Amino acid sequence: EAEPEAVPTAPREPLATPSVRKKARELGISLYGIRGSGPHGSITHEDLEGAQPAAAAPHPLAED
Amino acid sequence: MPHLNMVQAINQALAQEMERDDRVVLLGEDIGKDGGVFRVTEGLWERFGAERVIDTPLSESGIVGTAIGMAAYGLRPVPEIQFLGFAYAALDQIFTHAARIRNRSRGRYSCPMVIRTPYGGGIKAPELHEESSEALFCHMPGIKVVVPSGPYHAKGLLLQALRDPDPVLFLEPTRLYRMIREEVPEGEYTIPLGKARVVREGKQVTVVSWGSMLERVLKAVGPEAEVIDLMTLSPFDAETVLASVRKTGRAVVVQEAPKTGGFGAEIVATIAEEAILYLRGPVLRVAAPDVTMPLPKLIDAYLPTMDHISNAVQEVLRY
Amino acid sequence: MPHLNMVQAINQALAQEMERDDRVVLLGEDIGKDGGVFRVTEGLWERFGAERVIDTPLSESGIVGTAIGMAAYGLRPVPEIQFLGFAYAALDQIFTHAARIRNRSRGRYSCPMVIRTPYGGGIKAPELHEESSEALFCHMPGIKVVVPSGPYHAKGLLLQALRDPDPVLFLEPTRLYRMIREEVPEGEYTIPLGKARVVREGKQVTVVSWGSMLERVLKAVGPEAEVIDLMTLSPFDAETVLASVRKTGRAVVVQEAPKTGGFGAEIVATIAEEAILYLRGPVLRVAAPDVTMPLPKLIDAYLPTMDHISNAVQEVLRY
Amino acid sequence: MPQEILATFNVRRLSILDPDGNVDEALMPELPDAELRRMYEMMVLLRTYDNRALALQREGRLGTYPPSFGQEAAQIGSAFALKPTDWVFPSFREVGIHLTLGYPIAQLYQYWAGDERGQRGPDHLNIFPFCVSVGTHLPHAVGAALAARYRKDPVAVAVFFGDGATSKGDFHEAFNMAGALNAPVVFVCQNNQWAISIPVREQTAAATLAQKAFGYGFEGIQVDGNDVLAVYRGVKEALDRARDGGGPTFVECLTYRMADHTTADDAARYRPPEEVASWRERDPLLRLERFLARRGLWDEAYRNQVQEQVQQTVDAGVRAMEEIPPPERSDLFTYTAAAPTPRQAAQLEES
Amino acid sequence: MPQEILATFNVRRLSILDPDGNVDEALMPELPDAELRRMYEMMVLLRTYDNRALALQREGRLGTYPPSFGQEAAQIGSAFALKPTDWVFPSFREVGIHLTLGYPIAQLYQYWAGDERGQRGPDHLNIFPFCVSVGTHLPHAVGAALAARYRKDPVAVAVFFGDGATSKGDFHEAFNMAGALNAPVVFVCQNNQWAISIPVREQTAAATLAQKAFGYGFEGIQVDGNDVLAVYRGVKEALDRARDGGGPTFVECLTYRMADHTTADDAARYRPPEEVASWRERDPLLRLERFLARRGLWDEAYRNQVQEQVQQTVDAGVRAMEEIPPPERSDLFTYTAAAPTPRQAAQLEES
Ligand SMILES: Cc1ncc(C[n+]2csc(CCOP(=O)(O)OP(=O)(O)O)c2C)c(N)n1
Ligand SMILES: Cc1ncc(C[n+]2csc(CCOP(=O)(O)OP(=O)(O)O)c2C)c(N)n1
Ligand SMILES: [Mg+2]
Ligand SMILES: [Mg+2]
Ligand SMILES: [Mg+2]
Repeated sequence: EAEPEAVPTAPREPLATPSVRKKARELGISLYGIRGSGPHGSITHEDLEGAQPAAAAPHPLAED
Repeated sequence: MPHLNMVQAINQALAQEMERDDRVVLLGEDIGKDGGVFRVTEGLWERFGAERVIDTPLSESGIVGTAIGMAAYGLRPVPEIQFLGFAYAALDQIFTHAARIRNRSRGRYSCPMVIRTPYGGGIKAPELHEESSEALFCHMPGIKVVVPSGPYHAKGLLLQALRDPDPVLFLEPTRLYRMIREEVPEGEYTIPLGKARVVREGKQVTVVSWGSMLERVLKAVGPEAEVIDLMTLSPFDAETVLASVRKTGRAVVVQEAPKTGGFGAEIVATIAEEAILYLRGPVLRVAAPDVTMPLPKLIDAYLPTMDHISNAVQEVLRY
Repeated sequence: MPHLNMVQAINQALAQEMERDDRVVLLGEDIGKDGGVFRVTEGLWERFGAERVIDTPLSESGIVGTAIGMAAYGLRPVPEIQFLGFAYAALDQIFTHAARIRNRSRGRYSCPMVIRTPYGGGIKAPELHEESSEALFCHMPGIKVVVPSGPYHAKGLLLQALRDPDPVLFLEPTRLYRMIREEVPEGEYTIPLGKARVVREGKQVTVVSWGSMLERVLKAVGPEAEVIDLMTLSPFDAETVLASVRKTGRAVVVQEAPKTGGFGAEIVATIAEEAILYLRGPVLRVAAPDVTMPLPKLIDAYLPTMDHISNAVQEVLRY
Repeated sequence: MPQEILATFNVRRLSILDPDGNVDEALMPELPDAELRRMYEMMVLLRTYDNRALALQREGRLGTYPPSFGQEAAQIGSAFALKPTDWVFPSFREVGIHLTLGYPIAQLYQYWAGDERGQRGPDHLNIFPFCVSVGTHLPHAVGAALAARYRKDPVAVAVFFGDGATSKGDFHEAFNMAGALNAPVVFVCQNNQWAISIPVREQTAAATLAQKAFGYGFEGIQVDGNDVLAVYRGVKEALDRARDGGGPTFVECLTYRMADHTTADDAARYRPPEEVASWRERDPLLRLERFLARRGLWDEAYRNQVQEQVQQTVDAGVRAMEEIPPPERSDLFTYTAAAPTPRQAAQLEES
Repeated sequence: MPQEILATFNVRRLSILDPDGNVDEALMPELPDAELRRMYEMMVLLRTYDNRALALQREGRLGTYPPSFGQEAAQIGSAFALKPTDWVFPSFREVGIHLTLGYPIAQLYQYWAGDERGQRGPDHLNIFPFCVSVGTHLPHAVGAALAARYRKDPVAVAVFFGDGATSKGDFHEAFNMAGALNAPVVFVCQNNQWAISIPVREQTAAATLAQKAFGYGFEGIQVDGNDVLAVYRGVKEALDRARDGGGPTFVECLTYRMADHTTADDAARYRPPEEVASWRERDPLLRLERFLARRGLWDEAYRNQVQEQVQQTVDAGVRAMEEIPPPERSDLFTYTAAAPTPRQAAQLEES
């Protein structure tokens, strides 16, 4: 079945589904630096559990 | 309650509604004396006469066009197209007229009719006898598309379609005609159009399907899956799908048609628009490949299988 | 390089290919002496004669069906349908035959032809003159669908389509016929089918569109948006779209057609299947509402506007 | 007999009124003087309506418009043959029918101004909306006719279309269905000899359109379409036969499109001015004037009076049209179906 | 002349060979004895092929099959009229044409067994794939005919279809296009009087199908479809005329479908056994046997020899068919287009 593309190069941006990104936003967690344990190295909901809120980064996507 | 197959359930719905409402007339190729090539209209010509069960010349566009005029005049015609693959000739009448007459006349005329046609693959029949092109109709405002997945729902949905004030395409999964028997109440009952049903509840993944694929889905998936039977494709019940996806966080859509541009795309797109923040993984489609539908020798290699379905479910469960 | 509008660019492509390849013949209603109701074939009847620029009876299905026979015999016919809204009558020929003859004959016969037709809204014309039903064709394996968004691409894509070994539906956005002038090389050049182009690079959101909507997109969005012109809808260039979405993490698809079941759904579904891990928020569609296309007085209230487009972009940028 | 003749068909042509205004009394239909004058008045109304439509279009107040110039007799004669209970399925170039039946002029202009609401005819008129997709409405007429018969209503159905429409598959399927099921329908072709730039001799190799009926097992007849009396008689006989259970008839009205196809067309590109000129002499209005004059029913004073009256009617129609407020965005959603879908309802709320 | 006759059309019927095997010598086509015998042999081959198809279907080795029983003369007579360079567009019930032209029997069975590869005919045969969608292939024949004329190839095109097909819009659009553009095409209708359960008298109100041609401005003729000589002559004259620039012709072969519509049908539900029996007496094969016997070209020994020979041919075809390996999943992807799309390529890789 349609397999999400293998990541071509090291991603500039952490891989995560929109629901993980949303939870991270809510928890104030930056996805950077979290090791993803999901498919294709993506960050899962479980991966967020141990992570600490990033005090300085109010919005994880602020780099854009 | 008698156990009926889908052919019998549809026949019963037609007979009951013809009894109840003399506006209902049937027309099509071989539906009269022959009783229809699948025997769906068997006995109706004898019972209601040639004025209400009209054997027509071989002309799909003419059949639908004639039905449109009947509907405008105040009847509730039920044109039969012998196989969906021959309805392509009637698309102009359906798109240009059936779907638009209410709007074009600003409500002065309307087009209450039910176009019935066998559809879908797996019956080992000649070319064009196994098409699954429901998506074409779902893009046209003004026409409803209904697909039953078993005898009980076939009867209730058809009775409702026959009472709908607007045109309905009623697609009868040919593979199921005699495959499934169910308890079907003898009396009248209707099932609302535009509503999906949760066939089986589950927590981890939503599997959306309709028609003949539903039977495969139910065999292929385990208790982790919430299985939804759309029943009406146009307008489809986005709320039921979205509510389920918001709960499970994962979705697989199973269609029999070729993948690209199929109705599954609309379901996935709706999820991506309206429930994306709940998604834990990709939304996958299980579908036929984007190739010309083959003849019987390759039909099993073409149609989505239980393996395809369970593989897709497993794949999204990885997330 | 001369500045041409799209009518002139298409006319030039036809003339050049007819000059180069005597298999190319045109057929359709009013394309000969009259030069076509939009003057797209102007001068070709005088130049190439009535045997190659054939004025036909008023019969869309017959025109396409005749072209299929010509193609099977070895010509490269270019049937014109006067407006896409009248192509519904030819859907049977297109779906049942043009798209399947190669497969049905296992390669013994093929159907290299280009069905040209004006399409899309905004020209204040009578009913059925402004349809945007490209999605219907994109679900049918075996036929390509090409939509240019300006004169330069119209010429290059049409020349390529005329050389394609299989049937191509070439949809000419009527609203653009005389709206845009571009530098168009006099000589031959082709633009490959099946490839999208990045019209404008951007980092924060991918906006996918085609045909006449592209013009509105380019006016509506700012430098944050990466704008993609699909050019070929079937087969569409998923890779270019996905690569962009993987970069931007956001996407909006803009189509002129009614939302439900439009081709935009396929784009969104593909993104949801294959790029979900990169998505920051919902993928939105900008589209016409799911209603019967209106007459001119309401066409502006029906077609997607620049406001709709920029609102959708702003909305996804919130994520 | 090895080379047998199985059947013979004759293509008949009916004409009653000659170009000089003389009638064949044997064929002259029974029409009181007042009706003859009303025919004339309606033909003048149609022409006046058309002229005003062209003017409005030039001023940008109407959209593309297809005038009926030259076809007045073919339309008005047909309309007079109808009973109020009959059903009518027009194409897009028979407003003469609408006018005769009393369809509001304001709504006709409204439609051609691009406003769908013009299509909602008065409830007492059994006239279907204009059909823009050429020839695709013919099966609807057959269906309505079968429905009327099923209901035992004493109704015939008339459907109008051009020469171009005879090439469409729908023409065939409708004709064949009507013949096979013996539907009470009359097919009336306004053969104005052109379908945009395609002359009827390129539209079909058949020398007459009337003969197309033979392939469906019913009668086809050509009438002089510029002769309002022949048209009336031909269509009336056919409608009577239909109401009496005699089945379908095809009436070809041979006439001529004296103007451009529409305001978006330039007929000078494809047809010789001599041809157009030759038909100007056969103007159906002139012919009827001559006839009425011979009967003592027409003189300059009467003509002026009619023209003034008709002008007022048309003026009033235009004024009424211009007073109609423009449609609202919400009108988009009202009639796609009897009830909106949830998604439509949501779309209505948006912007 | 107010009620003029504009034109008169006669529906002609051609028959040469009577049920007792006598011929009208004046109309007898020039055919050497060997050709007459080959006609017979082909008719026996077709019948034998059909019988075997039914047997194979019963055994589950073929899918739904539409036999030609009763239509042997109408098919073989037509096929003999063709030149090798002519193009043929069959429906789904003219395997007699295929057999006569030398289409491999194994591939015919292969197709009816549900294997698309049976449709790829030999390159030297200009025969189009079977067309299952009734009547929709007629325009293709017109297009090929126009292309042949454009190429100045001395080619005529023959297209075959049933009585039911005459009701389709495509029939009309193809006939009209052929007439208007004077295409070198011959329309051959196998009027076997039934379209599944619909008898031809319910299919159309026209008393003959031949007369449908008049509506398109060309000739239509009915031939006795159980008379192989009349069919041959009628179709050959039409093909010759087409090749000579004389335009299209419609040949109606009046015959009878002696069996069920297909193996999925039960004709006893809708037609009286007497009717079928009455046609059994008019069996085209018997008729040709009688004629050949009168000419001294047929006796029991010859018949037995033909039957044996044909049996072997069919047996060999069946064996060859059964030796063909089944198609592979990858075959799904080969011919949708000249080259696969990226998505198709990916789908081919999947499971
Ligand atoms: C199915 C269809 N094809 C093409 C057109 C474009 N078109 C509009 S009118 C017309 C010619 C119609 O000719 P005819 O039937 O003779 O009617 P007339 O315009 O002469 O009244 C054409 C080609 C259309 N409206 N519908
Ligand atoms: C367009 C279309 N409609 C319906 C069918 C189903 N069908 C198959 S054969 C047939 C009857 C065809 O009758 P006819 O043209 O007389 O050919 P015959 O079978 O008698 O050879 C029908 C209705 C079809 N194949 N194609
Ligand atoms: Mg005309
Ligand atoms: Mg038949
Ligand atoms: Mg049976």
